[in-house]
This record gives sequence, C-alpha cells and structure tokens, in this order.
Amino acid sequence: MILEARDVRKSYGAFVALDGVTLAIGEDEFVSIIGPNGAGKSTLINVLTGALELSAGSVRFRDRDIAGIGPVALARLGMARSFQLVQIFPELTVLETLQAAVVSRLGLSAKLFSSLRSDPRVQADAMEVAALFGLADRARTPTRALPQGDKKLLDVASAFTLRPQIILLDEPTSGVSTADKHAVMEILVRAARQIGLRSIVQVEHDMDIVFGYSDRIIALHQGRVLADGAPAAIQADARVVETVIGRRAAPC
Amino acid sequence: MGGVFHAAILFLVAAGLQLVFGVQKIFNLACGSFYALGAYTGVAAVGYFIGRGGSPALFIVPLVLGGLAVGLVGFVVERGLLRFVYDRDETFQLLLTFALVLMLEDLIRMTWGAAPTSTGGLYLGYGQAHVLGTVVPVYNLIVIAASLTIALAMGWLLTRTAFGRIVRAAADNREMAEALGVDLRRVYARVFTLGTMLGTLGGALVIPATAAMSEMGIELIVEAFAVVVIGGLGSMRGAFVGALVVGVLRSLAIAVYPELEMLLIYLIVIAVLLWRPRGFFGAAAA
Amino acid sequence: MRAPFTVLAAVGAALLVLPQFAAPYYVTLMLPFMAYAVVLLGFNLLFGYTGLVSFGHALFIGVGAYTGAVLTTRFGVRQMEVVLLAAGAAAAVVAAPVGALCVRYVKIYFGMLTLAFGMVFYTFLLKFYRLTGGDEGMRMLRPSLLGQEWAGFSKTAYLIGPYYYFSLAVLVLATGIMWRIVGSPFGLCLKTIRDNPVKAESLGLSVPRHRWYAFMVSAVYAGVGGALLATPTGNVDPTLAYWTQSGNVVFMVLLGGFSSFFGPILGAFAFIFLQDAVMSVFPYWRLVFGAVLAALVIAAPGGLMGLIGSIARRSPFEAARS
Amino acid sequence: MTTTRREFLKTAAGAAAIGAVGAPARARAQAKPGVPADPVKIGILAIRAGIAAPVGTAGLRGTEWWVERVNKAGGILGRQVQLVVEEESTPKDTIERYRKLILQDKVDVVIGGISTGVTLALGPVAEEMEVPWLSWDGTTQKGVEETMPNPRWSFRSVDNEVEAIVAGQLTPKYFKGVKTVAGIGNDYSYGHDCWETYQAVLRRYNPDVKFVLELFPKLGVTDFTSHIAAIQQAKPDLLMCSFWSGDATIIMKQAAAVGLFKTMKGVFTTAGGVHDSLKKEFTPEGLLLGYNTMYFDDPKGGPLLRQFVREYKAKYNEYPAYECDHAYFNIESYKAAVEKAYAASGKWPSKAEVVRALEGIEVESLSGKRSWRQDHVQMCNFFQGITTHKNAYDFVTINPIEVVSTKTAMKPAGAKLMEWINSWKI
Repeated sequence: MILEARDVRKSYGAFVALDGVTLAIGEDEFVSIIGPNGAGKSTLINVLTGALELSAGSVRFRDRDIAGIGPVALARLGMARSFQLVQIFPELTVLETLQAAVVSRLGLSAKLFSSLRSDPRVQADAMEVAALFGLADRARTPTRALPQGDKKLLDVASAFTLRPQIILLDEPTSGVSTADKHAVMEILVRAARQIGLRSIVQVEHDMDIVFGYSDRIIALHQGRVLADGAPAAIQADARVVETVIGRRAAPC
Repeated sequence: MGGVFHAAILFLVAAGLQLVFGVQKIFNLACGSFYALGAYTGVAAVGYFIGRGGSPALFIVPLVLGGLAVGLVGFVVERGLLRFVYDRDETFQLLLTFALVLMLEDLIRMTWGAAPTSTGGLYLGYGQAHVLGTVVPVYNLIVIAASLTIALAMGWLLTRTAFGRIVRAAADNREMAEALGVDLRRVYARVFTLGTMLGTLGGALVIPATAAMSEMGIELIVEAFAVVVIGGLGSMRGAFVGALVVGVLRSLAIAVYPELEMLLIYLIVIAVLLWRPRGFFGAAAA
Repeated sequence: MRAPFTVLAAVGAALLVLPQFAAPYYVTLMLPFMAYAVVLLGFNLLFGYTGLVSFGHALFIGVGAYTGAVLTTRFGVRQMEVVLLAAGAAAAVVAAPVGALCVRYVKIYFGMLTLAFGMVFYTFLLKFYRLTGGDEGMRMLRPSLLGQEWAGFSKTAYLIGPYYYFSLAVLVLATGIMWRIVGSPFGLCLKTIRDNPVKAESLGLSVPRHRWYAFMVSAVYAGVGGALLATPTGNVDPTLAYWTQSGNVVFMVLLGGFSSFFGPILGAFAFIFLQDAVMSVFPYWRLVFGAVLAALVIAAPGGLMGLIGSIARRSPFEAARS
Repeated sequence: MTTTRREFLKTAAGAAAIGAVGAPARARAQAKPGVPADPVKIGILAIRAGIAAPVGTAGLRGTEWWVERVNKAGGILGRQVQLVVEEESTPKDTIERYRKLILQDKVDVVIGGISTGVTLALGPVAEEMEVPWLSWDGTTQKGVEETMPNPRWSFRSVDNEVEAIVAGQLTPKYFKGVKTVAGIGNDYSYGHDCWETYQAVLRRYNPDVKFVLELFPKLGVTDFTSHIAAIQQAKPDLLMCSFWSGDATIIMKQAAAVGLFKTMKGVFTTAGGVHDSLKKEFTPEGLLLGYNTMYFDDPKGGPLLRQFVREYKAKYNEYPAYECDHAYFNIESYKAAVEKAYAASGKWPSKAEVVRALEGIEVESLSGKRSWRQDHVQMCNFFQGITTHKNAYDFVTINPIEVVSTKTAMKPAGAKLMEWINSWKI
C-alpha cells in the first residue's frame, strides 16, 4: 500500500468532518472518491495531502506519517495534487509553468545564478510534458490567455511534471464542458501511463467519469466510508445508489 | 492622565483609519494629513469666530463645526481619486494615499504658511479640575468625554442602525453585499467621508491644547499605525484599545524611562505583528 | 527582439560619454540616480518578481550608507570595493532575521511589518547618538577606487570622473547579476510565488524560503546602493532611513514600471531628474510629486515602461510588422 | 510669501532689460569701473517645510528685505543682486542643491543652512567646492571639531550653545536659591548640547545644584502633557527648556493649563524664535526668555531695526525673530567684503579675495554691530531677559533686557567648550 489512512477523525469544534475513515491506495490503482456534498471529501483530500493535522488516527504515505506536513514536504516525498478550482500562474507561459515544476523536482529552485534557458534537462522535460498534454503548440502562451479546459489540463500537467508516485486530483473535470470531459480524462490517463505514474486518486462528481476510469471506488457519507470496492460492486450497493449515485444526472 | 488625552485623539484618527480599512480594505496613510487639515481648519474657524466677536467660551462650537465641515474633503477624495482603484492591488491603493500625504502637506503649507498657528490660550478659559491627585485642564476632560461619546456612537451606528448593517455587510463580503442590492459606491463614499471626518475632528479637537504644525500629519501616521496594528486592522474596538495602549504606554515610558518613549511603541508593534498579526481584535472587522 | 538591444546599446554608449558632454552638475546628479537604480533593481526583485511590497526598504539603504561611513571614518577602510562588499554583507546580516520574520506575512501585513522595522532602525540611529552620531549622522570619507586615491582630483572632478565610472560599473554589474537572477530557476520560482503561492507550494516550492532569499538579495542591493549613495553626499544621516524615503523607493519603481526589468532603472532616473527640475522652480514640489504619483496609480499603473510599451505597440510601424 | 526661483529668474530676465530687481529703472546705478555689468548671483538655501520652516522663512524674508533695499540703492558696486533660492531639506538633497547652485547656476557665494545635520554635511562640501559659504545657523561642537577644523571657505554661525551659556550665566542672577533643576529639549544634538552646557555653566556658579530630570521628546512632538506630568513629579525649583519652534508655544500652553510655573521657575533659552506666539494668556511673567541674537523691541535698537520691524509687520503681520538678522548680516557682510576688496584692488574680487576680506570684517546689522572672527565664526550680541506683560502686544516681551556679547559667552577660537567653561574665574 502506498497511501493509507487509519481511523482518521477530523473535527472542527463540534462539527465532525471525518469520523473514523480507513482506506488504502495501492500501486497501479485508479481510485475515485465519491460522495454527496458535505460527505467530507474535501476534508479527506486535505488529510491525504498532509494539509491538515488530524484529531485522531493516522495517515501514512510510503510508511511515513504525513499528517500536517504541508504541501512542500509532500511534493518532495512524491505525492502531487491538483485543485478543484483551477490553480495557475496567470502571468507565466505554459512552458514556464511546467519548467517551474521541473525546477522544483530537480532541486534547482535555489539556484540564483544559473541560467534557466540553457539548462537542457529543464527545457526537454517541460516540453515533453507539454507535448503529452497537447499543450506544445501553446507553450509560449501566457497562462491567463488559455481557455478554461487548457488551464485545467495545465494545472494537472504541472503536477504530473513532478513525476510523483501518486497524484490526487480534486475534481479534474469540474469546470470543463461535458463534451470535453472524456477528452481531458483520456489525455490524463495516457499521460500518467507514459510518465510512469501509477496511482491516481480522484474526487469526482461525474459518474460517467468515475465508472469509466476507476479500478476502485470509495463512497463517503457523513464522514464515514460507506462503501469501498470495484465499480461493479459499488453500482450494486443500494445504499450508495441511494445516497450518492441516485442523482447522477445532475452534475455538480 | 496626559496619556488618556492623547489616546482620545489617537482613537479618533485610528477609528477613521479602521472604518476605511474595514470596509474598503484601504490602509489610508493620509489619515494623518486629514488630522492636520482638521487642525488648521479648526484654528481658522475659531479665529474667524472670535474675530467676528464670538464669545470665547463658545469657541468649541466653530472648532467642531470647522473640523467636521472640512471632513467633506473625504467625499471629494473618494469620488475624485480612490474610486478608480478599488479593483487594483492594495499596493496601489496604499500608494495613492501616499500621494495624498505628499499633496496635502504642501496644500496646507500653501494655504496657511509654514509658521505654527494656534488658538492661543482659549482653552485655558475652561479652567482646571483635580483628577486622581493631578491637575487636568477641563478642556482635556471635555475632549476625552467627546471621544468616548463618539466611540459609543460609532458602536451604536455600526451595530444598531440600518446603515451600520450595510457597512458591516460590505466589510464582510463585497460580492454578497452587492448581490443583496447594496449600492457599494454610495457606501464607500459615505464610509470614507465619515472616516475622514473622524480624523479632521480629531485634529480640530486637539488644536486648542497645542499648535498646528505642518509636519503634525506625518508624525501622527506612525502613531496611528501603531494603534491599529496593536488593536487589529479594521476593528473599532481595536482602535479604542490600541489608542489607550499607545497613549498610556507612551506616558508611562516618559515617566519611567524617557529614552524608550518612541522605540517602545515600535517594539510593541513588531511583537504584536509577530505574535498575533491580526492584533487583539483583528478578527472582528468593523 | 532587436529593438530593445539597440536601445540598450545606445543608452550604454550615452552613459559612457556623458561626462564628456553634460554639465558637471547633471553628471553629479547621475550618481544618486545610479545608486538608487541599484537599490531599485533589488527592490523590484521583491516587488515586481515576488509580489511583496516593502515599506521599510530605506532601512537597508541606511544600513549600507552607515556601513560606508563607519568603515571610512572609524576603521580607516577607504577602498570602495571593500566598502560595497561590507555594505552588502551588513545588509544581509540585518535582513536575515528581519526577513525571516517579515516573509511569514504578505500584502499589507508585510508592508506594515517592514515599515515598523524601518522605523525601529530610524529611531535607533536617532537615539544611539554615540554610536551613530544621532541626527548629525556621520561623515563618509572619500573612498579610493580600484586602489587609486585620485588625490589630484578635486571632489567635483573625482565625482564626475572616476566615481561616475565606478558607479556606472557597479550599476552595470548589478544589472547583469540581476538579469541573471531573474532568468535563473530561482527567478522563475519567485514568479510562481508571486502569481499563486498555493499552487507554488503544491509544486514543492517553499514559499517562505524563496521569499526570504528574495528579501535578502533585495536587501544586499539596497545596502550596496546605500553605500554608493553616501559618497557624493559625504555624510550619512537618519533621514536616509525615514519611512517617507521608503515611500519614495516604491514611488520610483512605480514611476518606471514594476513589471519591466528595466522599469526601476528608468524610474530612478525620472524621479531624480524630475525632482531636480521641479524643486528649483516650485517650492511646493511635493504637491507636484503627489499629483504625479496619483495620476500614475490611477491612469498608468504600468509606469513609464508601460506607457512606452503601449505607444510602441500602437505605432503604425509595429502594427505593420505584426 | 516666499520668493520662488522662477520669480527670480523672471525678474532676472527683466533685470537684464531694466537693470533692477523690484525697483524702477531710475534706481539703476552704473556699475563701477572694473565691475561686470551682469547681476551678481547669490545662492540661498532655505528650509521651507517641516519644523524649521518658520526659521527658514524668517531667514529668507530678512534676505529679501536686504536685496530690495540694496538693489534700489544700486546693488553691490553697481551690480544688481540676483538671488537663486533652493530648498534646504535632508542633507543628501541639500548637498545636491548646493552643487547645483555652484556648478549650474554659478553663484558667487552661497548663504544659508539651518539644520545641524545639513550644515555639518555642507561644511566639507563647501571646502571642496571652493566657493564661500556663509551659514545662517546650525553648527554644533562636533561639527566644528570634526568636520570643519580649519575652514577656508565656510563661515559659520555662532556656537549653538551660546544661548545656553548666557542663560546659565543669568540664571543665578535672577533666580536665587535654585537647588534642583529639570531640563527638557528636543532629542537631537541641539537639545542635548544645550542641556549639557547649561548644566556645566550652572555648576560653576553653584556646585551643589542637582539636576533631577532630563527629558528629550522627539522633534515634532505636539503633546507634552505626559512630559509636564513627569516634571511635576520631579518637583524641581527650575525648568530649563531649549525648544525653539512651535513646540515652545505648545509646552508653554500645556504648562499653563496645569499651572506648572506657579511652582517653579522657567528658563527658555531659545523660545524667542517664536516669540510672538507666546501669548500673554498662557505665558507668565518672570520667566527667563532668550531671543537669541535679535530682539525686535530693543529700545536701544537703531533706525535700521525699527524700519525692518515696521515693514516686516506691515508685510507679514508678524514680528521678526533672530534668523532674519543672521541672514541679514550674512549677506550684508558679503557686500561689505566685496566693497572692501574692491577698494584695495580696483576690480571685482575673486572668491578667495572675498573670503580674505570677510575675515575680521564688522558691519552694521539689524541688531547692531556684527562681525566675522578670524576663524570664520560670527560674533554678535545675545538678548535675554525676564518676561513681562507690560507692553502693547498680546504676547510677552522682556524687561529687563540683558545683552551679552559672544566675546564673553562664546568659547574663543581654538578652545574646547567644556575646558573653557571650567576655566572661568567666578
């Protein structure tokens, strides 16, 4: 198991967001986390990405306790994430955004006096990822000028550039038009395979996406794991259908 | 007691600063300049009043009216300058108020000259009182009482009136307030004018006990800044407590170890910023 | 791409021959310009590239200037090269703890904290009389340049000759180094932090650490610039570190344009020469400067560089090419 | 009203045509033989903003009054005088302005400089630039000893400490039985130097005197209630105060508000700088008040002083303070030196010749005779006295008036201040 949460409790004052969540993500898995609004998905993502201290329980990544270690240390350990609300660097170009991720991965970020332009590794690596995500022809475009779908792709692409062992995607297709959702997911999965990234965890509302790509699905409800199993099993679970999938027509 | 008088004036200026910051998120460096403007106007108004044969005992009337009237400058500044930069980065807003500091300093000098001016000894006419074993001019007590009254009035205005609710809504969440039909432009214009008036009134009220000098604004900004940092940016209660802390500590320092007078305040500011960057009441905006 | 290089080469050539043609006074006025240009290059690494506005940068100008004064008067160190290195080092030593504390905050809080530290230093200079000379400040003795005393030169000849070229060399060097820094992996990381600190952290870039480095670099530049500034004046005093001076630094950067690499240098130039012209003809020059600043903020936040850029873009020549 | 540079340039252009600044053409005098016909340019540095702005304004007004009179009377050796006024601000900026006056405007002499920080920085620059510089004010002990040991080109004002020395000498005369003394001054060199000197002088007269409190509020503070409370706590017999600007007025008012001088004596060494703001309503009689080097109401004053005070009052509705006379003396001494050198050589003197002629020269100034000592230090009289309400003004004046010469109240050339004070025979 690469990422494990055991009996995680997280409460804010009297409000209990997570109430004893236990789950594990293995290598070579594509896991989706689903649940209605308020089920604790966002809190869970924050717990799994080391952004929060826990009220109880533990969360371990490659056998290291990562509770509250923060994003920087987490990226070093080999876990990357993307955000529900697209996060980009508006003034930087696509290429620069990806270069920044390469710089971070290669530990060059404190090199004050070396030239970025003449570092072949950084250039090649960034261009490779741009190509993977179909952004190569827009490499010199300022990010703020990209269409929404490309911004979303770039957000994910820059996380991929870190070449993490696992990536947590917070609603990778939110804000993308229904028509483009599958295209985005195709690019994503293909890129993951080529980069050698094996474990993907996503939080997603779109059940077509969830059932179309997942190896395993974890359903959350009221801060607890309602069900955890293969897509077929989940689809057959009456409680899950009632609380989560029932409204599958309505995208959020 | 000297510290309390100083605190009363500081509160008025800091309250103006807080109100504007709380609602418009602009840190108004020109609050000190408005204070100086109020001071000079106060002197001019009293001079005019006495020159026209007004009773010296009533000098406080033109003083207050003058101080409030010149506060309308705030409306001009808000409509003429600030409204263009609300959607800009706060750095630009800060710099715009710095531009105001530069302009107002020279405008005051052009209008009133460089020499210090004052209302003479008028305020001595109110006599002295004995408070806690020390002699205090009655005028100082009047100012302290006025400042307290204004503090209560501000509290009432912000918590008990329709205008106050709108102001607090605008302070908490601009988009939400706008969605609820609040006309932010009007709120901003009013809030900034009110904030300016608090500063100019502070300047007018202090002037009988001192003299108007062209640098008084620049000097005061740093102190007002200390007040709001200690109290917490944007908080009225913060302005009140911060003013008391600065006023009283300064007077304590003078009594105990005069060398520390100004340094002490900066050190407290840094300590507060590091230990509790939101100050003592920072969470409660407006 | 070619036009900027042509402009740069022309400006460089003009700077080289300026002392031969310009009136001596205007050559002396180039000295504070070049000193401030060095300060602003560093300041803009913090402002334009990292997104942090320091309202206490005069602190480091003061540290640099006083380092120069202390070295030349108390320790008999007269080599300007040593003075500059020491000024940079002193600024870094002060900036290390101050920066570590300040970079934990952003925006208005960062500005206020730097302002408070600046005022502490100002008060220190004023209060600790025996150490700093209080309001009278300290002398900055004429330093040697490249081991040369230039003893045969009058002060004016020294300033508009050797010292001018020395300052120019320092400015060129500082510009080159800064160019290198903003084009380095580090420079790129600063821009990511400016644009979106949350995303930067998720990419494994430590926001406080990089901000701290940027703070240190900008302080070193301010220190070097401060020392450079002290020689023409020949005296350093606390007003160098007063908060309004920090305000002027921000003003200059904005005047030139913070989103352009050369903007701050242009800003320093425009500020110094505008101040000179206005001060001589109008006693209320602060009013003029305030109005200029207000106009800039409202109508031209890109500063002079922004204006030049938009004019260049609008010109028919450019339009035809694109 | 201040004269802007532009106004002067404008009038200068006019002067080329009509030959006079602010005067009708009939007043034009022919330049003497060997004297250039173009106006002589005099650079002025005046503080315009901040705490010392009133002092700078007074200096500028005194200078302008002189220029108007002299130009009407034909100028210097028939050359009209043209002022080029620049602002004195921070040391760095003022030095740039100073260089501009000399390098760009090519003035023959620079006059002005008030703040101690600025004058200290200017001293060495003046020596380097080799143009005579006469300072209005602002020279401290440190300045003389460290930065202008042997001035060639700079001429500086009276020692900053003279007013404290005079006050120290007069204190035992007017206030008997003073055993404890408190002091308040601005937190910068002037305030500290005055207090130290005053203490040293007082100790010479009364070795047992105790100094119970010293307060140094920052320059520009406008609220002294806490300081006054601290002074009341210390219960001294006498308070010495060296404020010279608006803060003198303010502390006087705030002291009156709590009746401070009902329980102690008061010495204000320099408050005469803002004398007409010391209204009777809050300034008690019986204080020792220093007017520095000019007393506008001097009954022994000459016709020049009377005319100046009258015209000053008519023009500005104020009564002039000492800086007017520092400025008047400076520019008048320059004229006298030029004329003296011309008398010897028959041509307009070089800058070095002007400097030689200035050394030791004595001229009639507003407050009486003033001179430059051989070591380039100004010599004049100081006026101090006991405040009285018996006058026609709404502010206090002094009676009796003590006139003390710098010959007795300023350390002689080359002496160290404290050693000199300690060498007095009392």
